[in-house]
Amino acid sequence: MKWFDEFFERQARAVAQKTSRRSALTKISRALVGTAFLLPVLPFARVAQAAHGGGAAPDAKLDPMNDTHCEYWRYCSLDGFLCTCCGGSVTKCPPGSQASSVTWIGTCHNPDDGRDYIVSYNDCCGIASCGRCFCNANEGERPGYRLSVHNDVNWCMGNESSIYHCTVSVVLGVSGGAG
Amino acid sequence: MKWFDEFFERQARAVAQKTSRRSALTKISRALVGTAFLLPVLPFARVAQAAHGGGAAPDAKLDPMNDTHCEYWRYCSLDGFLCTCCGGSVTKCPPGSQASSVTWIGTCHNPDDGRDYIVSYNDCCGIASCGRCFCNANEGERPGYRLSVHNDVNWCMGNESSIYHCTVSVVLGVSGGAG
Amino acid sequence: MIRASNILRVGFALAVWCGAALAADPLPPEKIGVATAPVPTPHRLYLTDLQIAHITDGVVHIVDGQSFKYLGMFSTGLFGITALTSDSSEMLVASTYYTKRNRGDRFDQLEAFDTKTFALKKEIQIPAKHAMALPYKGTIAPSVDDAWVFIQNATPLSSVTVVDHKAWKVTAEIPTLGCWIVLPSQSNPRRFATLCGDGTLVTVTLNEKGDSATQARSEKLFDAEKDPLFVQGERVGDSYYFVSYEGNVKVINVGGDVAKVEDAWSLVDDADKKAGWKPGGYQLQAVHAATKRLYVGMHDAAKNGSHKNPAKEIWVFDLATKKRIQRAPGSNSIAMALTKEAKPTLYAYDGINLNFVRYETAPELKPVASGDKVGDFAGLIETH
Amino acid sequence: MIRASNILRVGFALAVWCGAALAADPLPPEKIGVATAPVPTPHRLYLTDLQIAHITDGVVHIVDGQSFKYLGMFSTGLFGITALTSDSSEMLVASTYYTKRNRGDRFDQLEAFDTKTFALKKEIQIPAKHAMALPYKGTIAPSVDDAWVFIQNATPLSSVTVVDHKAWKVTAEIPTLGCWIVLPSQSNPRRFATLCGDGTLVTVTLNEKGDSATQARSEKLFDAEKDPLFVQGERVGDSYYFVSYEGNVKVINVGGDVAKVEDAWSLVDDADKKAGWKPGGYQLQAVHAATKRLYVGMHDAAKNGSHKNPAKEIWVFDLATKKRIQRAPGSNSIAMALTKEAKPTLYAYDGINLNFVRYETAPELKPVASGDKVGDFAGLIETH
Repeated sequence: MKWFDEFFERQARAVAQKTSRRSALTKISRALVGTAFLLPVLPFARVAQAAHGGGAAPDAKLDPMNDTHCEYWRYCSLDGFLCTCCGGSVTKCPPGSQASSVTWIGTCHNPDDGRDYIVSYNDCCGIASCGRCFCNANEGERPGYRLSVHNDVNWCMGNESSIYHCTVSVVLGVSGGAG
Repeated sequence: MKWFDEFFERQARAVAQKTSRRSALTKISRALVGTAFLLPVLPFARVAQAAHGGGAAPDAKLDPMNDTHCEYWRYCSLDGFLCTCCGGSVTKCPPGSQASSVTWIGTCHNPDDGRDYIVSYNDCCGIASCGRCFCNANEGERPGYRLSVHNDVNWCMGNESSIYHCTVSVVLGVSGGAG
Repeated sequence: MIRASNILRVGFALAVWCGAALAADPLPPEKIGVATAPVPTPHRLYLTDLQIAHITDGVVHIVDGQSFKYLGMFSTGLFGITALTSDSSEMLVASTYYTKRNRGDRFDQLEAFDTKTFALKKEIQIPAKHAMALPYKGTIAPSVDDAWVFIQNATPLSSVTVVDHKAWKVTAEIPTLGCWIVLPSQSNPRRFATLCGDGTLVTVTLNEKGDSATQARSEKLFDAEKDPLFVQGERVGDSYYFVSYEGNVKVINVGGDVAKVEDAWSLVDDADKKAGWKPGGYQLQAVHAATKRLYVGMHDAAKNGSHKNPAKEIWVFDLATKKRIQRAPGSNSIAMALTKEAKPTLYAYDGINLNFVRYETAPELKPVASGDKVGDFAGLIETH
Repeated sequence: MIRASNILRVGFALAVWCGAALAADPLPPEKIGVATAPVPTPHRLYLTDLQIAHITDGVVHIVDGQSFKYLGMFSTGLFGITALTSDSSEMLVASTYYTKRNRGDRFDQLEAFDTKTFALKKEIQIPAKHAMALPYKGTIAPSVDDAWVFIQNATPLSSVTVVDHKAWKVTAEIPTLGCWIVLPSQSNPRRFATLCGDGTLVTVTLNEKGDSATQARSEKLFDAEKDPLFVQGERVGDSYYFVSYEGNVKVINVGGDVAKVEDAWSLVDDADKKAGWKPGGYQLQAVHAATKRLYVGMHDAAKNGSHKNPAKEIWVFDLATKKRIQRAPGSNSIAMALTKEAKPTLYAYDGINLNFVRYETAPELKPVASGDKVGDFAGLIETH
C-alpha cells in the first residue's frame, strides 16, 4: 500500500495548502433530479449547458456512467475539458502532460452504489488547451475564499508549466465516512 | 504628393523583395458569375465558403460593395480576417496593430466602375488573432513559388512581431494600365 | 539583378496607373495606415475573455455599445486578470508569461493599455503569483484615486501584490491567507478589504509608501458554508453590495479599520423561494447609486450547483425601500454592467448567444437591442 | 497553525473512509497518473492544425483512425510546420517564439516530439526565418534516411535551413531565391529539389558535412503562369507525382543532378473539361506505389480561385495505364493520406464538417466510417 500512503500524504498536503477550513470535506448532498447536462461541443456551451441543466427533462442519452459525457457522476463539480476526450482517462492525464500538484474537491453521488464520494479534480498541465468535451458543473462549488472547492481558478497554478490542458476526477474516498 | 512618392517607393521595395517575377502585376481577369461567398462566422467556414462558392446561386444579401462581407470586390484573393470587422477599415489596421512591411497582391474587378485593380493585401500584426469575419478567396492565387501572389503564408513574417491579426486591402492602381 | 529589374517594372506599371488615373478617374492609389481609436464614450464596453480553449491567448474585446461595432482588443495572455483604472484611461492587466510560450521560466507582468490609443503603455514585472482566475471583478483593482494597483495572488496561498501606479513599481506583497478579492475603500485609497473563507473580512491598510500594512479581521459577517456571498461586490462610496447564493443582500462597509455589515435584506419572498428563484451568473449584479437601483440576474428552480446559471430574469430593486420594483427578461445574462451616467444604460452579456444586450433602465428596465457574437469564454464587462 | 490542524482533520477523514471501504466495498481511493501513449499502429493519424483564430496556439492532433479516438496532441505554436521523420519515431516541428508571447525578441526552434511517449524529445534554435506557412507537405522534410532535416525559410526571401539530425545542429542555410517546398531525393539523402517560380526546379546537393551545397537549375518543367503545379508532391522512389491547376499530372525525377520530367498526362478528358472538373484542396492527392494508384480530390464547375475547394469526388487513377478507374464521393476532402500498408486505407479530412473519413481502397475506393469533429484550421494529415 506504499502508493496509497504516498497518495494520502500528497493529498493531505495539497488540501492543507489550499484551505483554511475543513469545508472541503464537508458532505454536500447531491440533488439527483434534473441534473441533465448537455454534452457541449464548444467552450461557450458551458453556459448553455448550465442553463439547460436547470429543470431539463432527463435524457436517455445522458448516461451517468459514461465518462466522456458531462453528466458522468464524478463530474458533478468539474469545470473544464474532460481528459477522457483528450487522450487520458478518468484518473490519468493525457500522455505528455503533467498532473497538477494542487486541486479542488467535489462531493459527488455515485448512482451505482448509492454512495457520496469525495472527488479530487486535478488539472493536467503543460500542453496547449485540449479544447474537447467542455463541462461546467458546480455542485458544492464555492467562491474563491473557499479555494479548495472553487473551480474558477487554474489548478495548474502550482506546476512548473501552468498551461491548462484538461481535468481528471480522482476518487479520494467516501464522503464523511457515511458510505 | 509626398505621401504618394513615399508610398510608391515603399510598395516598389516591398514588391521587389518578395517576387522574382513580374507575375504580381499580371492582369488576372475576374469571373463575376457565381462568386457568391458566404459570410463565415467561424474560421473553418473558409472551406465551407469555398465549397458553397462553387456554383451557388447569387444571394441578395451578398453585396459586393459591403466591406464587412467576404464578397466585397476587393477581397477576391484575401485569405484571413477582415480588418473592417476588427476595429480597422478596408485600408487601415486596427488601433494598436502594425501594418505588414510585405504583402501579397491580387487583381480584383470593381463592379462599380468596371475596372480591374491591383490590390495589396497587407496583414496587420502584433496583437492576437482577431478571429472575426474570416474570408478565403483565391482568385489568381498561386503556390508558394510565386510568393507575391500566395496567400497561405503569414505576411507579418517581416515585422518586429509576426503575430497575425487581420488583413486590409489597399488599391495600388488599375491593373496593367487598362483602366 | 532580380530586385533592380523588378523595381523598374513596378515603377513602370505604377506610372501607367497614374496616367490612367488622370485620364478616366479610376480609384486613386491608396495608402495603408493604422486606424486611430475612436474617442471613448460612456457606452464603450470592455469584455474580458479567458479563451479557455486557447488558454494562452486571452483578450479584452472593445465594443461600442451603441452601434455594437467592434473597436479593437487588448491581448491578455494566460489567465490575464483585468481592471480599468478608476479614470478609465488605462486597462490594467496582470498576466503570466513563459520564456518558451507554454514552458520554460515563468514571469508575471502588470501591463497598462492606453484606452485612448489601444497601445501598450507600460509594463512591469510583478511577483510570479498572480491569481490565474476567471475574470472576476476584484481579482485586480486600482485604488479609487489610481495611486495604487492591488493584484490578487494565489500559489494557491493568497496574497496581494501592491503596485505604486505613479512610480510604477511593486511596493509590497501582503499575505491574505484564506481570503480572496480586493475591495478598495473610497475614503482611504490605501485601504482595501478582502473576503475570507471563515466569513470574516480582513481590512488591509497600507502605510504612505505602500510598503507595509496593518491588518484587521472583522467579526464573522457572512456564512461561507450555508449562504456564501458571491464575490462580485458593487461599490457605492465605502459600501459594497453583495448578494448571496440564497438571495440575500449584504451591504458591507470597508471604510473603517474593520469591515462591518451596514445592512442586510432578502431579494426573495416566500413565493419566490417556493419557485426556487436564486441569483446566478458570474458578474451577476449591478448597482446604480444615483438612481438607487440594484439589478440582479435570477433563475428559478435553482439547485445545488446552479449558482452560475445564466439569468432567466433580471430583477430590479429599489435600494431605498429594498423592494423589488420590476422583473425583466434575463437575456441569459452571465455578466452585466451599467454605464457611468446619471441615466444609465445596462449592458448584459448573453452567455448562450455570446453577444451583448442593451437595456434601457428608465422608465423601466427593458432590452432594446443586441449585437453580434463577440467573445468565446467571457465573463466580465467594464464600461468606460 | 491552520496547516497542521487541517492535516490532522484530513487524516482523520481518510481514516474513516478507509474503514468504510473495508466494511462495505465502496470504490477504493484512486491514484492520479499520466497515461502512457498507446503503441502506434499504421492507422495513427497526425493532423496539423494552424488554429488561425488563435495563431500562437497551433497543435498537431493525434487520432486513432480505427476508433477515431483522440490520443493526444503536440503544441506547435506560431505557424509551426511539421513532418514525421521517415521512420515515424519523431514529429519534427519548426516554430517561432517571442520572448513575450506576442512580442519581444523572436527566436525559432526545431523541435522533435517522441511519437512513442508524446513528450518533447529535443529542441534546437534555428535561423529565425522558418516559413510561417500553412502546413503544406515539404515546408519541412527529413531526408529519407533521417540524417538531415530541411526547413523552408521565408523572410520573404527563400532559403532552406539544413539540420544534421544525429548531431542535432544547424549545418547550413542554402539560398533558394524564388523557390519553394523541399523535395528530398531517395537515392541521395543529401539531395533535395525545390519548385521555382519560373517553372524550373533547383536541385541542391549537400556535401558530406551538410555545410555547403552545389545547385543546379533544370529547364523549365512546368508553366507556373498558365498551369501551376500544386506543391503537394507524392514521392515514389526519386519520382514526385504532382497535379496541376488544370488537371494535368507531371512526374518529376529529383534523383539526378538536375530534375527532369519523367512523364506527364491528363486527369481530365473532354467531357470532364466541359463540366469544369479540376483538382482542389490543400493536401489534395495521394499515391500508393505498390498498388499503383493515384487518388485526387476533384470538384466541378471550377473557376478562377476554386483551386482550394473541398473535393466533390475523389478520383482514382491507375498509374500503369494512366486511366481513371473510379469516382468516389469526395467527403469534402481538403487533405488526404494513405496508410503505409501493402493494402492501404485512405483517410480524408472533411473541410466542412472538420472530421476524418475513412475509405477502404479495395476492391474499390469507398467511404466506410467517419469520426467526430477534430481540429479547427487543419490542412495536413500524416499517417504513422
